[in-house]
Amino acid sequence: MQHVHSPATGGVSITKELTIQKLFYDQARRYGKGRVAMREKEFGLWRPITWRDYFENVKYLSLGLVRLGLEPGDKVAMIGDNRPEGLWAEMATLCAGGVAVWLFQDCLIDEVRYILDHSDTKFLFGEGQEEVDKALSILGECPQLKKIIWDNPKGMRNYHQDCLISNNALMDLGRELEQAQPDLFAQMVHRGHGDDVALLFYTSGTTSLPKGALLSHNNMLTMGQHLMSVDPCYDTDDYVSYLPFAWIGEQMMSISCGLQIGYTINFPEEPETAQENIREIGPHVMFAPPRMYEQMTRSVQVKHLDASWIKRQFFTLASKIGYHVADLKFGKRPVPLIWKLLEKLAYITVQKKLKDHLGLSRVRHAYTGGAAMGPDHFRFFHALGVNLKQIYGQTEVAGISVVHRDGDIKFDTVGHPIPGTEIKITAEGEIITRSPSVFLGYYKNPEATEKALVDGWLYSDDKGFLDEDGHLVVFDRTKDVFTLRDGKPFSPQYLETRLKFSPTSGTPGSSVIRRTSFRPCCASTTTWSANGPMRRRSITPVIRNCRRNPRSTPWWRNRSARPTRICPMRPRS
Amino acid sequence: MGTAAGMKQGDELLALSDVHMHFGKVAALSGINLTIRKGEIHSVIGPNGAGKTVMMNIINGLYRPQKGTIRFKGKRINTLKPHARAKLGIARTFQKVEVFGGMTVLDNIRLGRHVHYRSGILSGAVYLGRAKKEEIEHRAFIEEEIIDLLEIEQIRHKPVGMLPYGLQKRVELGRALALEPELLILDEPLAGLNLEEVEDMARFILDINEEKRWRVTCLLVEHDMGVVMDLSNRVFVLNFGNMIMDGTPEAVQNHPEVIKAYLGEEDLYATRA
Amino acid sequence: MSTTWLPCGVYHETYAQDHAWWQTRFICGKMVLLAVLLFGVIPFFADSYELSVCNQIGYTILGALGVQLLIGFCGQITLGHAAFLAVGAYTSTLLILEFPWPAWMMQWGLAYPISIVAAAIVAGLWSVLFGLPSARVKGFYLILTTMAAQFITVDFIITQYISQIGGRGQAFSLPPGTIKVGPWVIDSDLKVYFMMIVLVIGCVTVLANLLRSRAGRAWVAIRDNDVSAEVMGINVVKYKLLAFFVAGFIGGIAGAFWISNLAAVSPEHFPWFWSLWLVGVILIGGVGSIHGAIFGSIFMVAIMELLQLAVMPLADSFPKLLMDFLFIKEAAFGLAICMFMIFEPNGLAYRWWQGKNYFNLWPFSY
Amino acid sequence: MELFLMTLTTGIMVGGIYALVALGWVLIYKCSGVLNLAMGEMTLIGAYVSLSFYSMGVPFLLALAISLIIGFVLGILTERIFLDKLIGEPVLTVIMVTVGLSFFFKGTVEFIWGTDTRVFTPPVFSIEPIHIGPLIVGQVYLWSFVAAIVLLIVFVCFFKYTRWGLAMQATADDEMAALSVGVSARYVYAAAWAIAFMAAGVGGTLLGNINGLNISVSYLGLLVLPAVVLGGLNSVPGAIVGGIIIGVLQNLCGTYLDRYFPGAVKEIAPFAFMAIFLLFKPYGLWGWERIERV
Amino acid sequence: MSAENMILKINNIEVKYHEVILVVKGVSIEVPEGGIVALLGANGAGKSTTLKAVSGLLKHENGAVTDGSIEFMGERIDKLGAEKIAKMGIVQVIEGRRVFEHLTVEQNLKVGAHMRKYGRSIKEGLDKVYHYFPRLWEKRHETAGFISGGEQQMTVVGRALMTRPKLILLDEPSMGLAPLLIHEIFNIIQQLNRDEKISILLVEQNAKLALNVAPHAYVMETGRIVMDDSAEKLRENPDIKDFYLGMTDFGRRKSFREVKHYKRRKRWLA
Repeated sequence: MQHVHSPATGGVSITKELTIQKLFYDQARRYGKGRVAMREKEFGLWRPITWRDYFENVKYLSLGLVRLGLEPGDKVAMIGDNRPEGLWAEMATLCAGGVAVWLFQDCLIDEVRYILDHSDTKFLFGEGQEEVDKALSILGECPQLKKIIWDNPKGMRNYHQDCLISNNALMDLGRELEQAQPDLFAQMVHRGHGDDVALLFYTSGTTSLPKGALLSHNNMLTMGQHLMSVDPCYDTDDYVSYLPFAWIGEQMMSISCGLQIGYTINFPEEPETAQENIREIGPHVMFAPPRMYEQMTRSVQVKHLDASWIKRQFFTLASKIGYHVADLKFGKRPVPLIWKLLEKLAYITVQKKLKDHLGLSRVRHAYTGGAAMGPDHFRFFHALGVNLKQIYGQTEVAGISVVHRDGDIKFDTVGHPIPGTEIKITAEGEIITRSPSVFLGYYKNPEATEKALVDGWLYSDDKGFLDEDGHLVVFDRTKDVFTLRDGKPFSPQYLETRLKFSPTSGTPGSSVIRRTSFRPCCASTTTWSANGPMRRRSITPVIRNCRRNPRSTPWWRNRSARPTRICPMRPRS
Repeated sequence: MGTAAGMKQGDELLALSDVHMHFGKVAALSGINLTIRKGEIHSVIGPNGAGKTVMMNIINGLYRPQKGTIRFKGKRINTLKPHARAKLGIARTFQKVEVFGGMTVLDNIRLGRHVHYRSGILSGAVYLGRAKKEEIEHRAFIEEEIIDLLEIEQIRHKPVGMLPYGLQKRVELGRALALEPELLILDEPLAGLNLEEVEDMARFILDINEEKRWRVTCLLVEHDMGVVMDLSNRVFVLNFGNMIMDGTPEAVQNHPEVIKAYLGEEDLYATRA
Repeated sequence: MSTTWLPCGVYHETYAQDHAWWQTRFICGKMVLLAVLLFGVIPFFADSYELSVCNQIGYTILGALGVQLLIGFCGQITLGHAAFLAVGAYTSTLLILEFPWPAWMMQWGLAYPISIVAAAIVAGLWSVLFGLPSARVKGFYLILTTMAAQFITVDFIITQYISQIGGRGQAFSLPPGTIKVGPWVIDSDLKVYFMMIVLVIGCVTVLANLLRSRAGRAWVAIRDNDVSAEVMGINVVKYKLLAFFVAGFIGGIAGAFWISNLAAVSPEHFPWFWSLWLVGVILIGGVGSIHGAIFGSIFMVAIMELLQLAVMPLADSFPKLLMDFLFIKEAAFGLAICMFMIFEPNGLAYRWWQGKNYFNLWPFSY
Repeated sequence: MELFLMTLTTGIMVGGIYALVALGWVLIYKCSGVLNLAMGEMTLIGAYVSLSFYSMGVPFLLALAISLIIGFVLGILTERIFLDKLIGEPVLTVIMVTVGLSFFFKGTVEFIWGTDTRVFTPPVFSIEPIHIGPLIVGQVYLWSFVAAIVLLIVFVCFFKYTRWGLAMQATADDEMAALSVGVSARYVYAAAWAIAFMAAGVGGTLLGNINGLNISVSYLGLLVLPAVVLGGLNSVPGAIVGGIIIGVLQNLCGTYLDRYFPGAVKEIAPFAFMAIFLLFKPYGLWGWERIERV
Repeated sequence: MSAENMILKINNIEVKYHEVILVVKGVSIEVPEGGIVALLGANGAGKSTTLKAVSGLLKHENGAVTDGSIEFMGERIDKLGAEKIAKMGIVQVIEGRRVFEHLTVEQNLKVGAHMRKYGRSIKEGLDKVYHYFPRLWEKRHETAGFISGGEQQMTVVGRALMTRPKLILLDEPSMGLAPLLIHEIFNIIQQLNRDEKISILLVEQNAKLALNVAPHAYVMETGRIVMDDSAEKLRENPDIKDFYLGMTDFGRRKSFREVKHYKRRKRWLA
């Protein structure tokens, strides 16, 4: 049995007494009016929200919830896009001693019903009409649900049900309560304990029903602290929050790390504009699923092919230099002076601008996780000078447990465990973890808890091994690993990931199947790893238009088969 | 904003009485009476060439009727030029989009606010103080009230001429709204749109009619019967310069003459939905 | 305005930032460099001939700005802009020569500056007079009324009547020392140059500001679609006349400025050809952009000077063919314009924009 | 009174020549929407060509015919080389090309034929005037007028009754729609330029016969503008009427107004008159109005 | 559909405007001889561009087919000029009722017959048009710019008919027309298809209408074909129902009053 243990490193003192809301209270007091806590792109501007605004909003929402009858330990659910209001609601819940439950924005109605019912949710924060409609339609089946709070007034003018209340009205209630009891908020914030449940996180169940993981304040905070001790961030940094809050990775960045460090969290205008908005901000820290990085590389490749000759030559040369230097670094070999100069040249002529286009020009650490990523994509970003790292984690450890270290990146591994985390591989090859961030258990599901938590070790249900350098290699979900006739384990996904960058496949994780007709189609057959944010895409065949004339050139040589940006502009006569 | 004091829901906002209009010998309108009440969506339907557009042009002043009076908020406006009527609070969109193709979406909408700008040419020339402040105020209004309502965030800086037709229509609506009109004339806002865009447009029309912020009275000319019947409070049927009837959507749908002249027996083609 | 390409990490938190002209440090740096070039490098390193070429360019820019405003931004095609330059020049000249200036004003050098303002206003009003038909007349028909402005103003009123004032015959000569701004007598190319730079920057700024405010948008709206502009509450006639006024105003400044460069003012300085030339300038520079007026002026003046340079040595060796070379020059010029229009119909400003995009999009093409 | 009648007749007859050139102008405008500012130079070329051949001893009619053929070829060449590539470009650009063309033609003409005034020697038309009733009309004038009238009839018939005539009008109206039903816009434009060049050649030759030929004949190209605008840019009869009115106006002003406003009244009058006229009829006499079915 | 009797074959074309703006990408469409094929899709999806690529009008707008080929009755036409293509028997009815405004209705129709010598055949052509569109007979001497929208649409279709086409490309014939007129025009279109054996490629926003007349339809989104099937099958497709036909899951029509402020999620674009 291999065994790695990293001692916890000191830093921000996180005691068992500290809760997220206490930290929030202190940070908001510390930064006050002078610093921007978050920005939302709204009305064409990056509207700044200072820590003071953040604090006030949370305070009134929180008091409003109390006024509506929230008791410590009650569950409050949130559903909606990434907006400051979502984070406020979550924080308000915690401040009032409640437990926050996040739902995916595109949850199907049955799933919403199951989660709201199972978690005994008392209040639901829905963003707008769509969420309110969903909630209203299941109101009768979730007896615990008392109030639905909405925020976006679009289309809400004809809703007059008693169970509905707007965000603003809720805050007004809060203000009234503050008038009556000015000290209540501070008292509320200071009463919790670090081991109290903060979040109830539902992990996906493609086959079974979702399980609700209970995460304590301490889980979250230690998680953030340990990650930051590996890759420090600063309170002047920018971060863009656009992945669903119902995904633990986003919670980790926005709450665990964001709150501790106090960096600015930026929210895109619309989900569709996220990519563009990221470019505008140019974040210092980034966390995205491999899909997004893969999309970036693909779009770069396509654009490169469509560029003019001179531009192509520059790009080719620069990427050759970049790849060479990156390979030297991967191999931990010294970079000769001449290559350093060339690298500089490549940076000035191409990479600087290219990073700017991708919104990566300020990025210090870029993480990818949730699914495996093809090594070629990995190399691509390093060749560009982007410090991309693989991470491994799951909801049950409140985020991540393993990450690459600077200058020690092997792209088929996920790196070393973060401080405070122990990783072991069982005899069966299963990865197990022990750390202060390991969750408390599954809500109302002792059997599952028993299976997952044994002696403080979390059984991940993932197969993997540690390589000669102590790097963790994740193979696949246990159920997806087949055994070949000679007894060797075989993972289709593992293979597929390594094929991803092959030029013959058009879409990520896709395989080309020839249908009976002449038209080959690409259909995605991958199932995203369970913790991935995009799980909802699973299995649905995605039809991409790869039509072509069967008699023309082989399609991989046919330029038109390449995905290309379709310009929406159309000159009209 | 431009609301006349004392106007309540249901008061007469615009009235055409006995309006005659002819071009040469061709009579386009012969004695039209129409009353639009505040807060209503009043639709005008009729075959092509029935004079609907002429009627719209008369209301906003592009044509002057030979006979009859037009009253807006109780005031006779026959002699006012279109831009003066715009100032009174009549805005419109056109059948074929008439946007300013070379300008960006934002500038198009800014232009709709023209009558609300106060700065003169001199302060514009130095662009300090008033002009600058005003630009910022109006920008905030446009972003908060119009771009947000019409969901055109992604295209605000694009030149309108480059946009697809459906979005151009939306921009045109935004431009008309920026005027903060009391009466909004929508001349075939749905023509050439696909169902998705029609749904959006219907939603916007309802929003601006019902939202407390707007409460704009709409005069809707449209061939899409599904939308007309669903949205309108009243429907006015015009046939070659004459009114067939003016009544509720249900009454219009069952009126034999309307069916004969306009709707046709089969509903098959009447609406896209 | 806010449609400029911004590098990653530059974002706006207020509309004021979003409306600003120069939004990145890079652009500000460029502007500083330009200022250094204009005020620090050119005036001290250029010789008299080069400065006079610069002045010619500046004059063309001032003239072309008005044409650009009318044609490029307001859609009112004008082929008679030289008339307003002439009105400006003559107003200024007449004021300086004929007006009983108090001695102290002369001494303080106020006569010329005041006459420039007066010239601008008179030219503006004169322009409005000929803009009046635009209330009814549109498109090509308007070309004719603007042409009428040219012929009536220059060929008739100025040639036949104005020029007779004071019994000077065809030309007003300007004695040395009459053109005086404050303490400086404008008597060298260098001084003209500085005056030109100040005026050009001033006019460009004013026009650019107008274009991003209420009036400018109304003009563009009229250009793009006058019916819907009217329906949106724009008093179309008023704004058209305003455009004519501003165009005439800047034209008047141009004319009044140009007399500082002349020994005598005569109608030959403002022929119809000059009106056409100005339209050519904005077409070659790019219609509908202030850059266009500037690039076009530089390009056109440069082309003419180059043709001159090319012809002169030839004329030396073939003195008999001197006349013919003039004709060849004319034909070549015409051909050059044709070719330019055919191969570069969007003008230099478009190229400029494309060039910027080329680097902004580097290393891609979109 | 006699003076008036004389002036009037001369005006009408000179107007005939203007009308001819105006016809060519209208043709180009009608078909391709090009506002041709090189018309004067085109006139000049036609006139010089026929003059050259005539001076070489070629009979006048033959010289005219040769000039027509050369005009035809030049017209097609001009269209092919310069204007074909500009289809779909903004009108102003196209106008500017014609301005460039006018410089080019002018420079070329001056280079080939010089700037001195040249006359048709021996005179083609007898200087002996013809007496029609009380009026005395120069033969040149009369022939010009006749030529103008004949061409007018030809043009009107062409537009009304031939498929190419219809196609030309259709192209002017909506080029895209015309293309979609198989009208070749290229042929239409080329034909228009060829015909215009020819008409200008005839006009120039006739005018050269009156006062001799020099570069100032190209001023005719400008005078054509008030004429066509008066008629309404795209109306063939309008061009004729406009041309004649301008001719008359010019002569009347020259005779009666010159003593009150000495100087260039004759040159200015057409433009001043037009500017005022347009205020009342913004689309000329028979111009196509913008059909606004808003 | 077998390959033999296809009158029009669009093979994997790519269309660019001004050499840079890519509008249509990898589009293949086939129209059987004597058939009606509909092309559905959102605004700006590139439907009109596809039609213009076929009729050759694209070149006129600075556009070009940069890849793939278009075959009409076995001959490649993607490099030909518009008038050559028209001569071969393809006529496009451009969207927006583009009549020659200043000509009379009859002159409009005559321009349609431009490719023929004048004479009897024109007379026959006119008679045929007046037979299908009796209303045009009444208006034949009126200036086309002043007749009503419906009559203009008829004029345009009639003008197309005058070219004696084998294939008509119809671009949004129902746009802005009254219900009764739409009915009339579509009846005539079907009649033309039936009686004159004219093949039709129809671009239409009104999907219900299009699927009623066309047995086969293609769906286009952002420059690509995302679906193609028979009309019946398309009518059953839940996405088509939702996005193009406006039906609820129960087959009822949605009321426009109840359109929600939801975010749209298109399954086929996922």
